[in-house]
Parts: sequence; C-alpha cells; structure tokens
Amino acid sequence: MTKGKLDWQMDEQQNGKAPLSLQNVHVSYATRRGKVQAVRNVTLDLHAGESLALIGESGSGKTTLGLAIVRLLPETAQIEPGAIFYRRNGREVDILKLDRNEMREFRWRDCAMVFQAALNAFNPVLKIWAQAWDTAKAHGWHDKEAVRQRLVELLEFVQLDPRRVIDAYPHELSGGMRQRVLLALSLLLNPQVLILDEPTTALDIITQRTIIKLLRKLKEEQGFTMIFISHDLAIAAELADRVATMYAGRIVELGASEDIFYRPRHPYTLGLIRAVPTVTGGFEQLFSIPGSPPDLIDLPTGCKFHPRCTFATDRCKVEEPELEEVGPGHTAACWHWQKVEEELRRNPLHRGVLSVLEAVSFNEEAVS
Amino acid sequence: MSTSTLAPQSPGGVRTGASAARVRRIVDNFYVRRVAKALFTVWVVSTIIFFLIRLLPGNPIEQYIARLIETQGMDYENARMQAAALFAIDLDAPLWKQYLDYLLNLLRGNLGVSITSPGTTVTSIIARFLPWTIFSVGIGLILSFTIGILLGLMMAYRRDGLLDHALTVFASVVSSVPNYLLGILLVVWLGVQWKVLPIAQMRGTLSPGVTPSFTFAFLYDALFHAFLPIVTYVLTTVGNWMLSMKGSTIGTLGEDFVTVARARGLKDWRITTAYVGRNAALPLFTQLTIAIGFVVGGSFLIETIFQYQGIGFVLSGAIAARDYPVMQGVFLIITMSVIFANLLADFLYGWLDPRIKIG
Amino acid sequence: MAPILEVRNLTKKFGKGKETVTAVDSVSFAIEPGETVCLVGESGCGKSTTGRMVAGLLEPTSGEVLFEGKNIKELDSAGFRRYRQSVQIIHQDPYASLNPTQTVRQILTAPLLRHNKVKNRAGAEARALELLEVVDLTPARDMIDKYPHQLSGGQRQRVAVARALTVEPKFIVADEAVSMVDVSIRVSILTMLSRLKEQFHVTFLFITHDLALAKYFAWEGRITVMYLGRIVEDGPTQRLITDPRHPYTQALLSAVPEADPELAHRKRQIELREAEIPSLLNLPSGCTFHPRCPYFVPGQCDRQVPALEPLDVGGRVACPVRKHEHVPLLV
Amino acid sequence: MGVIRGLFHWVGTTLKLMTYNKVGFVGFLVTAAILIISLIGPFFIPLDTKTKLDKIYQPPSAEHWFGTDHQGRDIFSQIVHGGKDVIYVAAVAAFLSTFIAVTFGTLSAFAGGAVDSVIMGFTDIILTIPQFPLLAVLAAFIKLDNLTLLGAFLGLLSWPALLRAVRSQALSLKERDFVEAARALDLGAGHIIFRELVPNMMTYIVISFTLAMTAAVYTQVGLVLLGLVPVSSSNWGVMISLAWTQGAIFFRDAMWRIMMPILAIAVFQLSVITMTRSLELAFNPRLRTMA
Repeated sequence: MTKGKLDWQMDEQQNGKAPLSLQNVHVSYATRRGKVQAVRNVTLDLHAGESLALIGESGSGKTTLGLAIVRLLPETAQIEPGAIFYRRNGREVDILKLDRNEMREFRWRDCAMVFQAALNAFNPVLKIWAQAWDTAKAHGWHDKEAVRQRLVELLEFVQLDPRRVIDAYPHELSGGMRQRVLLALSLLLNPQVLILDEPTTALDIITQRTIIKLLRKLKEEQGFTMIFISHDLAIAAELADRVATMYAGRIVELGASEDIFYRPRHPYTLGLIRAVPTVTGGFEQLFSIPGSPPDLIDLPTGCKFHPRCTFATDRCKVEEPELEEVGPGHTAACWHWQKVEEELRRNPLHRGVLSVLEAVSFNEEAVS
Repeated sequence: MSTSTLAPQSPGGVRTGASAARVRRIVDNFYVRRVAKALFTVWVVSTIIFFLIRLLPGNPIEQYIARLIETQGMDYENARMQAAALFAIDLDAPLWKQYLDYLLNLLRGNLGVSITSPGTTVTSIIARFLPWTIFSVGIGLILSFTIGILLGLMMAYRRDGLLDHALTVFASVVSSVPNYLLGILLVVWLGVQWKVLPIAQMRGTLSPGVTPSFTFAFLYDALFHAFLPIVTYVLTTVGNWMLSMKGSTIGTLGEDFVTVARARGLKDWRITTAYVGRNAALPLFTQLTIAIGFVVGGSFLIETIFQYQGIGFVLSGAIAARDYPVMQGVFLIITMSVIFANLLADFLYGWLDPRIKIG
Repeated sequence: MAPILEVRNLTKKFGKGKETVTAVDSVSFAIEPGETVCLVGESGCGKSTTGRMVAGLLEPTSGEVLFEGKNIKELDSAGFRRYRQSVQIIHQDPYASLNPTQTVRQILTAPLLRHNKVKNRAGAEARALELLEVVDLTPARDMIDKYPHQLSGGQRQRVAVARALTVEPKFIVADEAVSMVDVSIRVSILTMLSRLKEQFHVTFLFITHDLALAKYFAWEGRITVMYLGRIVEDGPTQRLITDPRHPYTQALLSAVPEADPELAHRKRQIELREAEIPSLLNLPSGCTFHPRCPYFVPGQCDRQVPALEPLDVGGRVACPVRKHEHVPLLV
Repeated sequence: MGVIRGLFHWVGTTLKLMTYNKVGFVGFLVTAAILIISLIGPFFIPLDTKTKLDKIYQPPSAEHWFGTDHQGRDIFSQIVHGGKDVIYVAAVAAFLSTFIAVTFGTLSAFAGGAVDSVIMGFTDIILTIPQFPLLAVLAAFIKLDNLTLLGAFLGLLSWPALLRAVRSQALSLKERDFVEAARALDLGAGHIIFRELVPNMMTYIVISFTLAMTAAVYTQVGLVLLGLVPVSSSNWGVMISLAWTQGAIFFRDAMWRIMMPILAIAVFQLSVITMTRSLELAFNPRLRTMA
C-alpha cells in the first residue's frame, strides 16, 4: 500500500503548532460518595507524526483522558477547567467548546478512537459493510462504490481478505480479526489523530504481534499521529516515541521512550519498570511497588505517590510537585528526581542487550 | 479454558456421504427441529387431555352418563352410547384403541359434538369463534409490544427525568391490576359512571346486520366491538414491555459497540434505532413467547367480562355448562395456538438475531 | 526422586457428535517434588483444562493422573479426598473466585472446621489470622471481617491463596493467578508464592499465557509449551527461553511484546504462513502447527503427528524437522 | 443474648437498606400494613352481616369509611375480613411453586445430562399450556373447596417460568470459580448448595416468591370470578364476583361496592411488586457492609 493510495493528509504546514494540545485539563465525576478526581491538570502537546504512550495502572486516569479528547465520557463527568485545542489545515478549535453536531462530525473524521474491547466494538446485528457505510454516511459521503473501494483497500492494508470480511457479521470473525477490522475502519475517514485504548489487551500473543506490526507500519510508513493508552509497558516500548506516565490522574513523567525506559526520574515510573520482566532479556531482579493506588475521591495530600514512595520526605506529604525539566525533552514531577538518578547509578536497570548476551552465552556453554 | 473460549468456528463442514449429509442437515435444521418439538408438545398435551378425560375418577364421561340417567331418565346403555358419540370415543374398545381413535379423530379435525347445543360439532364452534380471539388478541399484542418498546426506549434515554418517573408509575400501576379487574373498571367508569362508551352496544363481536366482508364498515364495526378487549390487553401488558425494554436499553447503552458508534460520529437517530433499539429489543422476543401464552390464556376472562364472543367466551360458557367436548376441544385449540405463536416468535427471533445459527 | 505428580496420555474432549472438541490431546509430563513447572500457551491451547484435570476438578476422557505414584482413579473415596485436599487451585479472576456473600473469616474457617484442622471456632479464627499473616494481609485483624468487595484485586488473590493453604496442600495449580492483578503488585504476589514453595514445601504448576512471568517465576524450573491441546516443547526455563527449538515456541517468543525499547526493536520477526489460529472443531492433520509453520515440509508435517523427543540441550520437542536448529531470537 | 442482639442488628440493617429505595420502601410499608390489618384486623373489627335497608349503597362517610353494599352492610369491615384468605392462598401457592422451582431448577442445573433433559422437557411443555384455562378446566373437574387445596393447586401449576430462571442462575453460579474452589477444598455438597449457591440466589428467590404471590392472587380471584371455586367465606374475590353476577357493575350507585375490593387487590399487588425494589437492596452484601 502506497502513501498516495491511502491519501493521508499530513498537516506539516502547521507553523510548528501541534495538532492536539491539552491545556490544564481536569475531569471529575460526581458520585454519591463524593467527587472522583479522575484527571487533574494535564497539559500535553501531541506533535504531528509522533506516537505517544500514556501508561499507568487501573485508576490512573489514562482512559478517562483518552475519552475526554473525543468527549465520550459519561454524563456525570465534568471536563473543566481546561481546554483541548485541535488544529488541522490551519483551523484551530477548542474541542470542549464544540456543539453537539460539530462534535459528532469531529469524531472519527479528525480523531478516531480504537477501543480495547474490539470483541464488542461492533453492532452484533449488522454486517461489517453496513457499519462502515453507516460511518461514511454520517460524515457526508454519498458514493457507496467509493466507500466500498476504500474499505477494501483498508482491509487489505490490515491484511484481511475483504471478500471474507466485508459481508460477515462480527461474531463470524475472531478477536484478532475484529481488532484489525476496527483499525481499518478507524482509517476510513482519513483522521489526523488516532487514539488507541489498550489496542492489544485480551488478544493472543501472536495476534498481538500482528497488530503491533500493523501499528508500526502506520507509524513508520504513514507517519500517523497516535496516542496509545495502555497499562502494559511493552506496548509503549514497542510503539511509542514518547511516553507519559500517569498516576492518580496526573502526568508524573514525560519523555522520549529511551529516557523513560533507561533513565526514569520519577519513582513511580522506576517502580513500574522494575516490576515488569522481559522475555528475551536476562533474569531481572523484580520489585513491586508497596501499597495500592489511591482512592480518587480522597486523594493523599502533597505528592499523591508519597504513601508508596521509598524516596518520600516530609516535603512530599505537603507540597505537590509540578513537572520540571530533568533532561532534554524530559520532565518529571518529583521533588527527589536526583535521588532517583543516584539510585539508578547505584543499582542500574538490568535490561537490554547486555543481559541478553549473558543469557545467550549461558546457552552456548550448555550446548558445548 | 472451557469450551466457551474456543477459537471461533471456521467455515467448512464435515464430509460424509452426500445423502447422509442431506439427512443430517435436515435433522439439524433449526426450523425442522423447532417444528418437531412443537408437534411433540401438541401430542403430549392432547395425550394428557385424553387421559384426564378417560382416567380421572369422576371423569367427564362418567359424569355425563350419570347426568343423562338422572335428568333424562335414560338407561345406562343408551346414556353410554350417547356419551360415546358426543366424545367421539368407542367406549367398548380397549383403552389403546380408544386412544388411537382419539388421535386419528384429532388428525381429522374431529373433536366431538357439543352437549349443550346438540348437533353442532366442536370444530365448527371453534371455526366460528376462534378468528375473533386471534383478531383482538393479535392486535392487542402487537400494539402493546410496539408501544411498550417505544416508550421503554424513551424512558431509558431520559432516565430519571420527569417522563421516566411518570411512565414508571403508570407502568407499575397498570401492570399490577389484574386484567379482568381493569376490564370491570373500564365498564364501571367509561360505561356506567361517565357514560363515555355505549357499553351495551359494544358487546359481541359484530353489530346485528353486519356481515364479514372486505369493507371499511365491517372493519370499523369489528374494531368497535373489539375496542375494550384490546384496550384492556394493551393497558395490562404494556407496562411490562416498557419496564423490560427500559432495563434492556439501559444495559445496551452501556455496551462497547454503542460507545464505538458514538466515537464513529454516527447520527443520534441511527444509533438509537439500529444500534441501541434493535439490540435492546432482541431479548424481549424471547419474553414474547411466554407473554403470548399469558395473553391467550387471559383473553378468556376479558372476553367473559366484555361479552366478546371469542373462543375464551365459548370456553367459560362451556365450563359453566359443563359442556365437556367443547371444553376439551377449545382447550386443545388454545394450547395449540400458543404453541404455534411460540414457534412464530422463535423463527422471528432467529431472523432478527444473526448470531442464532439457522439452517 | 519419584514425581509428586505425573500425567500420562491425558486427553479431554468436550461436546459430542459433530461438535466434539479435543481440548487436551495425549498430554504426558511429570513433576518432581519442589520443582516449579510453568504451563504456557495461548487461549484455547488446553492449559487450564489440563490444570483442572490435575486438580481433580474435571474428569479426563482418557489417560491417567498419578499423585504421589498412585493413580487417582484407583483411590478409594478416603484416598481421593486426601488427594483432593493435597492439590489446590488458585483461579485467575480474583473477583469471581471469592463468594461475594461471605466474609474473609467465613471463607477461611469453613475448610478449617470441615477438615478438623482445628479444634473449635476459636482455633479456626486463630489459624485464619495466621494464614492472613502468611499471605501478607496485615493487619490480619482488620482484614478478617471484610467482604471481598472491600478488598483490592491483589488482596483478594491473597485471600484465595490463604484459602488454598487452609487444607495444607502439597501441590498448587496457579491458573493465571496474577494476570488480572495490577502490574505494580504482581511481583509481590509472585514473591509470596515463591516463599510458600520454601516455607510449606508446596510444588507449583503455574499456568500462564505470559512468557515473561513464566520465565521469572520458573527461572530455576521448567516451562512446558502447549499448542492446540498438545505439548509441543518443554525443557528447563533458561534453555527454552534462549534456545527454543519448536517453531511455535520460537514464534511465540519472538511475538511477545517486550517492555524494553531496544529489545523490542531487535527482536527477530518470524513470519507465520497463516495468522489465524485454527478452530479446535477442525484441527489440521499431522502437526497441528503445520498450516502456520514457516518450516512446513509437505508430505511429512501434514501426515504424521510428531512425537515429543528428548533434546540434547534438555527437555523434549515435538518437531523432527527443526529439533537440532538454533534460532537466535535477537538480530 | 448475642443471637438476639444479632437478630436485631440484622433486622435494623435490612430495614435501613430497604429505605434506600423510597418507592420500594413505601411498597414494603403498605404490604406490611395490609398483612397486619388482614391478620389482626378481624379480631378488632367485627364483620357487618346485618341487612340495613335504610343504608343501601351509601358513599364513604365517617361512619362507613368505604361506604355500604346492596344490603346496607359496611364495606370496610368486609375488606378487612376479606384479605386473609386471599393472602393465605397466595402464600401457599407461592411457597409451593417457589419450592418446586428452586429444588428442581437447582437439581436440573447440577445433575445435568438425562435428569436435566427430562426436567427441562417437562417444564417446557407445561410452560406452553396456558395456565389459566388449564386451571379453569381442571377446576371444573375437581372441587377446590379447601383453601390449602386451592393454594396447592395453583402452586402446582405455576412453577415452570421460575424453574427455568432458577436453573439458568444456578448454571451460571455453578461455573463460578468460587464454587470450583469449594469443590477443590472438598467442602461437600451441602456446603456448596447452602453456603455458596443459595446465598447468591437469595435475592432472586425472595423476589420470585413475592411475584409468585401476585400471580396467585391474579389466578385465584379469576377463578372465583368465574364461579369455579366454591369458597364459602367472604373474600375480596368473592365480593367482586357477587357484584359482577348480580349485575351491580351496571348500576351507578353500586360503584363503591365494586371499587373497594378491586382497589384492595390492586393496592396489594402494586405494593408487593414495588416492595421487590427494596428487597433487591436488602440482600446485597455490598450495601450491607456500607450500612
């Protein structure tokens, strides 16, 4: 598939402005027990052509943030204060100020969201083609043949046999196939930004690899702008240019993928990395983070991570740190990021190639 | 992992001998299996009825014979012969022969002769009165189901709004009043207290002088007479449909595919109808099978209340007069119509939900 | 040493007639006391079914399960009950494995009292508190009267472990025991399980789809890989991870997403001939992996079911074609 | 002592939980009031049986709260006396049908195989036979002149729908991991059924029981109305039946005589149905610990 055929409209001519800018975004839910502060003070630029991973555990606010961008949160949710600017072809809008119909048109045409549960992403009583045509029709397409042609191309792009898929009901396809169909469908209207929420969770390993390869192709060949939301560090490592770690509704660290994985400066990021083993790497000493994620209704004072943090001091209990520059293009919200740096110097992360070589040499000994 | 998490089925069947495969395909066919099950049920029910009539102590035949001897001074032999003729049973034959004859008679549509109006076959009575029940109950059921689904959908969309609360109260109230009591209330209030409806003229199935034909006047008259039964069916059943549909819709609104449809920027109307409404209504079709039995069974009292001359009216008359052949025949027909309606609902469901494998 | 558990030609079929599915097909393996074995494979490979048959919760269609040398089919009822108690299972979903209507106290004391592990209610409570300490649910006094919904996923899983320990098992089947637990606390549960291994001399069969976890948990033990109901390869963890011989194991290892950018980009990409896994209802002939295998040899792989053969580097593999080939996983 | 205090605590918590749904709680209160009035009321309010020709068909007044009937008798006293039998028959029927449904539904789910097929096949057939006509036809054969017999008779024919629901509940519970864990721990069939399954189906069983009661009220009053149940004592159904057969419904002044028993039945049904909303809450362990 060539670039021309899929016709991505990369907006390089944006005079340096990011296609998506989140400014001071807050999301809260009103519940009987109190206000759930799901996302707090998120400021973030998504640059053209980059892929950004939002990682964090359940309750960290990453999915809420994703849904806030396309405004698909439940009615009890409040998105304020804050602004989410979207820019395409020199046009700039604040997503949070769009009216109902503008919002509807914005969705999928400008920003498509691929959901975790692809198993249930399709209406079970309509064939795939009918759902694709629904999508196109809702955005003002009238030429059935053209839509069909484009869908066939996209299905081929995601390595599915269009003849088998196009007139199938969702239940006739496997989980991996459905995820790929959804991916194809997300490209139908030529959106500028793609949000992928746990795109590989619940899929088998080999199917996961197929999806990862496809997403890499989108990223590397088509220069797509993407946000990955995942609790799985591996997805970030496999696909992201930049990684943002979220904890208790805030971004606590943001930086290039290599920086986050090899030079983390926030204790939470470090904790996550030390908790996850690799397969082809060597044998790593793993540690878990003590305690459990905070109650979003009754957040701790100061730094929200301090009750679980080994570096915490009295200051952390009182003052909440803001993101500060810890390296080029690398920010972290921690009063003690230098201590994390020291800690890493003392106990380096046993990852990457070195440990692999060790493992391989072990193997060669065993063979000989 | 249990069998439920197996990989999806790939197309491609088994290769056996062509004719054996054809036989198997027919046997496995959803429609064939379903029809076979319905026929089996009809057989079981008619068998139960036969043995009730023949074997129960103080069974209707014995009672009828006793009555003939008592009231008309017949001798036992004559009375027995008359009873046999009425029930279309040869009382001298062995039981298995009687049973076989009974089944053969059923197949021929011979259900015996009425006791209270001698000379009239039960089949002809059914043929005369059944269409009116099907007409009124059918319209009632369709109206109630349609209105219930639409209102339920609306309630789910405006959850906790004024409309939702008002309709919930309405649904709870009307569905807790037994239908025949609601019928009496309609007569008391609309007919007697407020005099809005000419109750006396509305009795029966048609006004005097009107004959069945394909004319507007006939249809109008038929509807005029069926009006109160239909209103009663609708009022007493619509509440359940509304509440079921509301629950089902709320469940469907939480489904991922609805969120994805919104993310795809579909228009609200399309999401409401094709994505939410259609899927939310699906489980209600299974409830329909139970509801049909209830409405057909319940028609019985409503027809009695409104003096609507359908099959239920005939049944209550037969029960009051202990006209056993008619009771037996009408009961069989009511059961069969329920079985048939269930069959229809099942086919409809298979057609509406592609996940149900058919054929 | 005699194996604590052995299965021979274990087979399980579900359904009947045309819909028959062979979930587990002639699986044989033995586990020594104190050894840690991981059963690895994708969904539908039969690993959980095997685990449930090992735990006596599912009757095999054919084949044998031997516990401490005795065929469990030949045990008398008292013997079978002893075996049943000696083998416990820890389920995947911490939200489904605890009865929502019971408190932790009820969950833990019921088996203690039923099997006379304690003298009376007071003894049961004392033992329950002890067990909560063992699984690091402290302070135990605060935990014992909680309902499952008041606990986090990790805490529930610890209660499930404590419940299994009430009957002093010798063997625990951990079926995806941490896959639904938050990443940051997974390791602490794994560490706790490893500690039980030493503390109570429990032998573990760890079932998982996550190769990284299998590697971590069974670093000194063995991994057994299943595909569509059959064992395709097994061997010491360190060998199997670095020098897999079965093309399926290789495909699996190369496909696993890595939580390390450099590894992620240096992984060998193995192209399968077919991406979709075949249906269990319609299994391929011969080696069930042949329609997807990059090394498919027509006439051989689709005809003969390959036997598990011993390897010079340790373990067994069911691939006569590739069993001597070393394929580096990083390039 | 501890047991009694525990019981009080349980009752207190249950009542508190039931107040979470206002409408449901009102339903509960009205149901309780009707039960108390029907059971205890007859001891305090004598049944008015004297014909008073000067007081025929009077509207409600301070003296006669619900008005008077065609013989000038007090309707209120009849309503108070007329509830007991209706509720008794309904309770017997509901108890029996719930018992059959729960026992055989669970058995069917657990035994599986042939037992399951037989039970379900039979249930499906009974389910297709319209219940009310069947009852009416049978009532023409069998004399149902005893309240317990009538209740039993209603109960014996009204379990199929509930059985199917109980079976599917039990089937899904049976597959749950905690039941499997109980099997692995060898806790025994009794423990599994009464400690693991039944507590999880309790809400469902209680709600089904109350709904079965309303269904039994429907059927028995219907049978009374058709004159098929020769129940001698006065009850709400008999009151309506008499008014109906005497043609009182077409008589304008007779309105109170017809309305009151109908209202009594309607209010009873409505309050029982709305009560189920609160019952759902009362059995939820999640709420129980929060209360």
